[in-house]
Amino acid sequence: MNFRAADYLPWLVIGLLALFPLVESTFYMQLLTKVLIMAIFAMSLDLLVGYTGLVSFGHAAYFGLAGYALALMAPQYEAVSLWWSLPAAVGICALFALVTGVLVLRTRGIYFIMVTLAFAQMLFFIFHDTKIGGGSDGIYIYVKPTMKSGEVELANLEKIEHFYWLVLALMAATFLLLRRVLGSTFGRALVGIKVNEHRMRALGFPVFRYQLASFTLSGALAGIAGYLAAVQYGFVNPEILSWHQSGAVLMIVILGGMGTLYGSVIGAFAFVLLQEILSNQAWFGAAAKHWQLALGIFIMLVALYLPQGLAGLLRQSGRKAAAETTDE
Amino acid sequence: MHKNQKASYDRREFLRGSAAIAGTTVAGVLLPTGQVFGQQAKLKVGLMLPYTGTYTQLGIAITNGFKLAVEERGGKLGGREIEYFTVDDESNPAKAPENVSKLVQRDKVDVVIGTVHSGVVMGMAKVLKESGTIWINPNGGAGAMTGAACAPNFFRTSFSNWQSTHALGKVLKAKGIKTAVFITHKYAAGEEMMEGFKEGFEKEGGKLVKELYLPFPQVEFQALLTEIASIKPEAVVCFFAGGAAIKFLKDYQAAGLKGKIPLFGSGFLTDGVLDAVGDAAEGVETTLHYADGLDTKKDKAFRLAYAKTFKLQPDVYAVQGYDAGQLLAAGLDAVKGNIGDKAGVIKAMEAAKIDSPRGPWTLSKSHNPVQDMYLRKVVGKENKVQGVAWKALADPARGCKA
Amino acid sequence: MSEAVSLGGEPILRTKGLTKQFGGLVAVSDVSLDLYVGEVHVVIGPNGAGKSTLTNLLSGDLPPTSGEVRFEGNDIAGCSADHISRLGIGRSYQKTNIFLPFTVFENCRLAAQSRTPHALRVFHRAGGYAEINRLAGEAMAAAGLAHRAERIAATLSHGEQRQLEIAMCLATQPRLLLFDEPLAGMGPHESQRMVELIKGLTADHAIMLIEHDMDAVFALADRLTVMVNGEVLESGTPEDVRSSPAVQLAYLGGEEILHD
Amino acid sequence: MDFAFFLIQLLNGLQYGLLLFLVASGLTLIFGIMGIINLAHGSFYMVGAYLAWSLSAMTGSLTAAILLAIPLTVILGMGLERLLFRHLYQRDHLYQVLLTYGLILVFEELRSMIWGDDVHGVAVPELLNASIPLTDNLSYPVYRLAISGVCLLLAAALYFLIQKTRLGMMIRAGASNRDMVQSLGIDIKLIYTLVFALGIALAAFAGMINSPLSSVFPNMGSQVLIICFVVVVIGGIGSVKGAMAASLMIGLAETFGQVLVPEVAGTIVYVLMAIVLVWRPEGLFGKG
Repeated sequence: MNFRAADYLPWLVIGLLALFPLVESTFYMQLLTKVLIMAIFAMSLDLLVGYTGLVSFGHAAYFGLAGYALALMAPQYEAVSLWWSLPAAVGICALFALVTGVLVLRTRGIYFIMVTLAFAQMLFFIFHDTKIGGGSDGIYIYVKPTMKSGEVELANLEKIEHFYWLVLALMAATFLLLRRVLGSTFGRALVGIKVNEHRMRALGFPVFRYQLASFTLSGALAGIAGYLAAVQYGFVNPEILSWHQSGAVLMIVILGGMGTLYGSVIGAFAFVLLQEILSNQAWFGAAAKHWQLALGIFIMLVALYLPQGLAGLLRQSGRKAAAETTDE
Repeated sequence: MHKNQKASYDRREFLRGSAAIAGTTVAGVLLPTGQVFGQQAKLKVGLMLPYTGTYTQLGIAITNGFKLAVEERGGKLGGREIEYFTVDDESNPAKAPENVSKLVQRDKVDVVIGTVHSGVVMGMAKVLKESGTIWINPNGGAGAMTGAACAPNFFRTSFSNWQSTHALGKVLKAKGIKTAVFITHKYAAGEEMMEGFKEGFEKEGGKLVKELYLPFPQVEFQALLTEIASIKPEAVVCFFAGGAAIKFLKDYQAAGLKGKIPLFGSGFLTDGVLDAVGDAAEGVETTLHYADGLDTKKDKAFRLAYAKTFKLQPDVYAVQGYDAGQLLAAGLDAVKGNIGDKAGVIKAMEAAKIDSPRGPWTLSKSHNPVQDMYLRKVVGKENKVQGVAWKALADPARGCKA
Repeated sequence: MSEAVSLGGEPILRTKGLTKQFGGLVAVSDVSLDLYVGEVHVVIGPNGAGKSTLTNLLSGDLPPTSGEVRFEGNDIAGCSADHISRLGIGRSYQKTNIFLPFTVFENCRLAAQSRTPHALRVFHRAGGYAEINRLAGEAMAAAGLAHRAERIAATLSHGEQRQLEIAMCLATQPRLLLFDEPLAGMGPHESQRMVELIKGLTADHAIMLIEHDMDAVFALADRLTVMVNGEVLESGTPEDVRSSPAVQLAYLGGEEILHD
Repeated sequence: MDFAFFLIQLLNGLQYGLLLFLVASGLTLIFGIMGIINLAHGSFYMVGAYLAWSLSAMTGSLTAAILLAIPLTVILGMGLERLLFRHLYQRDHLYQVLLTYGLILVFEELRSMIWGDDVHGVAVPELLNASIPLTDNLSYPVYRLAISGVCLLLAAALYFLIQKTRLGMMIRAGASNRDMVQSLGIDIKLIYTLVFALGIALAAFAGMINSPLSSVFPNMGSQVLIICFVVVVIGGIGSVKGAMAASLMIGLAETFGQVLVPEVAGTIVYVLMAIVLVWRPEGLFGKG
């Protein structure tokens, strides 16, 4: 079997995506930007769900927190520098994940799912009910962050193609970072914990510390996505840390195929584009009004019949093809 | 633009055309089909309104009102036929920038009409300020749109939140009421309505003894009603709309407060909910820029035409949508349909005097209606007009520098 | 840590008055025993005698209610399982406890990694540590699984899976091994192989073994402890135990456990 | 706040708590006995409310509507269990979360197609449409008291069902050891179907009797859902007793929170939940 091609595939995809602004107009570039941001978000969750065996149902908390961090750090009508605001937002998320992680990691199974949800809801209501972040109305980020080196502007994020490239670069970086991390002894230990936590403990691994590290890293990466999402539309409101958002990203991870990383990217494409297509009145006319019905049924079908997600489907067909060639 | 890209764009545009037709069928109007590629290009109007969710009926009423105004002009504005592009905003502020981008960037509309939800309005403001597209807001009363965030291309044909409660101060004073409690949901619209009332009431020497807030969209009022009973104010003033309004009116009655402490509110409290609340709203007094039984010639004609076309009774939202059409017509007529002359359109719209079913109104410097606020009282299933509470009330437009 | 601990010297592990209660039930009651390097100490007793609970107390899977556990002189009672493992105590479970979806090598590699974690070197490939790979390889070889290195653990036979669990223990370089019924569910041939394997480990490990298979017990035991109802009934050399009247009366006499 | 009003607020809190209990009890049963996370639980609450509204509009009586609607929801529950949930018992919780998340969307859209997106009021039954004066300007609706009474009755009935009946014994056994129950020749599948239908019917029934108070509106289910999860987790998964304690706790916390510290009222219950879980990760009455 020749799987060398698989090593180059990510680079090929990233390269093709980088060329996209040369051929397409603004709207679809924005849509693709959204897909890439969701891909980062989903990969961060995949680290927890697919590799550490922790099903978080409150991952939007970190996504939203980074968005709010940017909105609150940015003076209303002045640009902030990306160089410090992005690390600061991500740092805040990491810190929050570290603190909540210490608490939520005391629980397991259903309780873990519910407790992560509870912490996200807590944050939701803090932003929803108090004036800190503009209450339920949210706040606007009127000016996008700057990327300057000295006096030289490296990229102008007001231009959507520049922003698109930034997001693409960060998506690629997240992918490569996670691939590296998961291939390390740390990553192997995480998977070991997912497969058999008890054994890991008996082998002498401080399981809690590994889980906490994974939880923190995951929160930080979700922060990158949240920061970018806030920049893209220049607006944050409590909706971005609602449980619907947590549900959506979980859906992306599973749809794509958890525990594969690239599955999260596939899932983000499928999910965002599916939403876009189903709600397109040009294609579905009046039925588009009820697009969520089709989405709901689709989600249920995935849960029932596609537990390995689209990545699993790909692998299966890949295996089939491989089997056929060896048969000949 | 590349050549092949142009071709694909045209196909999309064509698809959009059929979408618009499908959309209008839903709304109950049938536009003449065909002629997608006319001699003079059609004017592209983007409707960004809620077509699903709690505010669906409002979105439909506004759409109907707007289309009625266009139909009355032979289906044309400034001599140009109209092509509609619709986006359902789902009343979701988080999706607002994205949704409005669909109209502005993907569909390249000339004018944007929308929307109901104040939060979504602010999301639109963000994008439309950058694009400079002419925007007429037929409902959402967010003060900042014609305040701190105002822009030359922003217009509103409805009200500002501040306006809808400001006149109540005078009303209460006239009834000899000196203390009041204000209760609403905790969000910008609620707070702006509270501010509007407080300012008006205190100017008249009244005292707002307590502001009560409930997280949006909760509707468990019992604890706060008990609180009101223990404070014993001379009046209760509130802002709730839709489902929350129904629930509040019923709970207020059930708690025995109705008849003991008079209830006032912004007009949305009793608009479109009277069938559902039964007698719980009877006698409640509100202020709004529209009312039942205005009995003007314009209003009668409008109501008749609307009922005939859509087999529905019009409401304040239909009026606001209708006036959005009228305002746009005034702007386009002045430049003979040449939307490219944006400055000309804006100038004509600024100067327009709209002959509205609610009574004539003009625009303030910040492009918000300067209009009469009516005092209405619920009698049976109607918001009967009691008189004008404030003649030609203008929003203070705080923070607007444009 | 002292390497001087050896046969006849200080015990590597000593418990005093070790007790575990679950609510009102006393599972392990006032157990005192010593384990020495170079010795296989077998604990026998009927089901529910508290043998597995005792193992769990030693390995840190359960915290004791009272009593003392000294390992190489340090009190480890109530320490967490991972901490105790890192001190040098390895254990196997009654029910095979391995990483089923991983290869045999990866099972052992992970076990070896626990000694040299490199947790912070997240950019270095896990397979690239010669020391870890060597330990894993040696453990596989010692457990007789070198030829199975690339097999997925789930596809191994039951006996091989139990061997693998022992290999994983070895990869953590323990000085004390706790084996909870390593022969459970094995055929005669597999059992024989396991007995040989354990025998080979006695020289440089202290081993505590829980076992029902009496042939294996007498083939391996240097010291024998009989537990009944959570208490130690008798403890000593196999001969001493065999001749103990109390044991004969209560346990060995009428019951057929011995011939299980 | 003087003492009289303190007592009234206490009453408000308890009444709200009892209603929460009604919805949450079904959730905790399904959770605890079948090990299923049912995010769509709130949707059944909504379905109950809409059924109450549409059937009472048809029959002219809320009581008749409720009597008609209960069998419908039981059938719905049994049907869904057979068609969907049965496939998920052995699967990871993840897929349950996913399936029921999809189910929420489906229910919301079906509701929109069948009943539309309007807000509707439901009339209080004539017999209970009165108020008891408490102070010179405040009275307490009889209907609220009646609901509290019904909630208490149902709680007692549930307790009796689970602790004292043969079915309850089988349910408890099924919760602790599925295989054992099956080997005893008890049809565990049937028990699961019954428990699921019961849980669904409880949620729907809560929606029905609360419809005159809450009115009927789109997305009403998701508001209830999350708070019910908090109740279940604080109380301990599967514990009806715990659900009762947690419901009352939350009812009181929200009521007094709204009056005393309105700024953080929404956050209080979640802080409460965090505290409980740090102290007892398995909930107040959960089995560790």
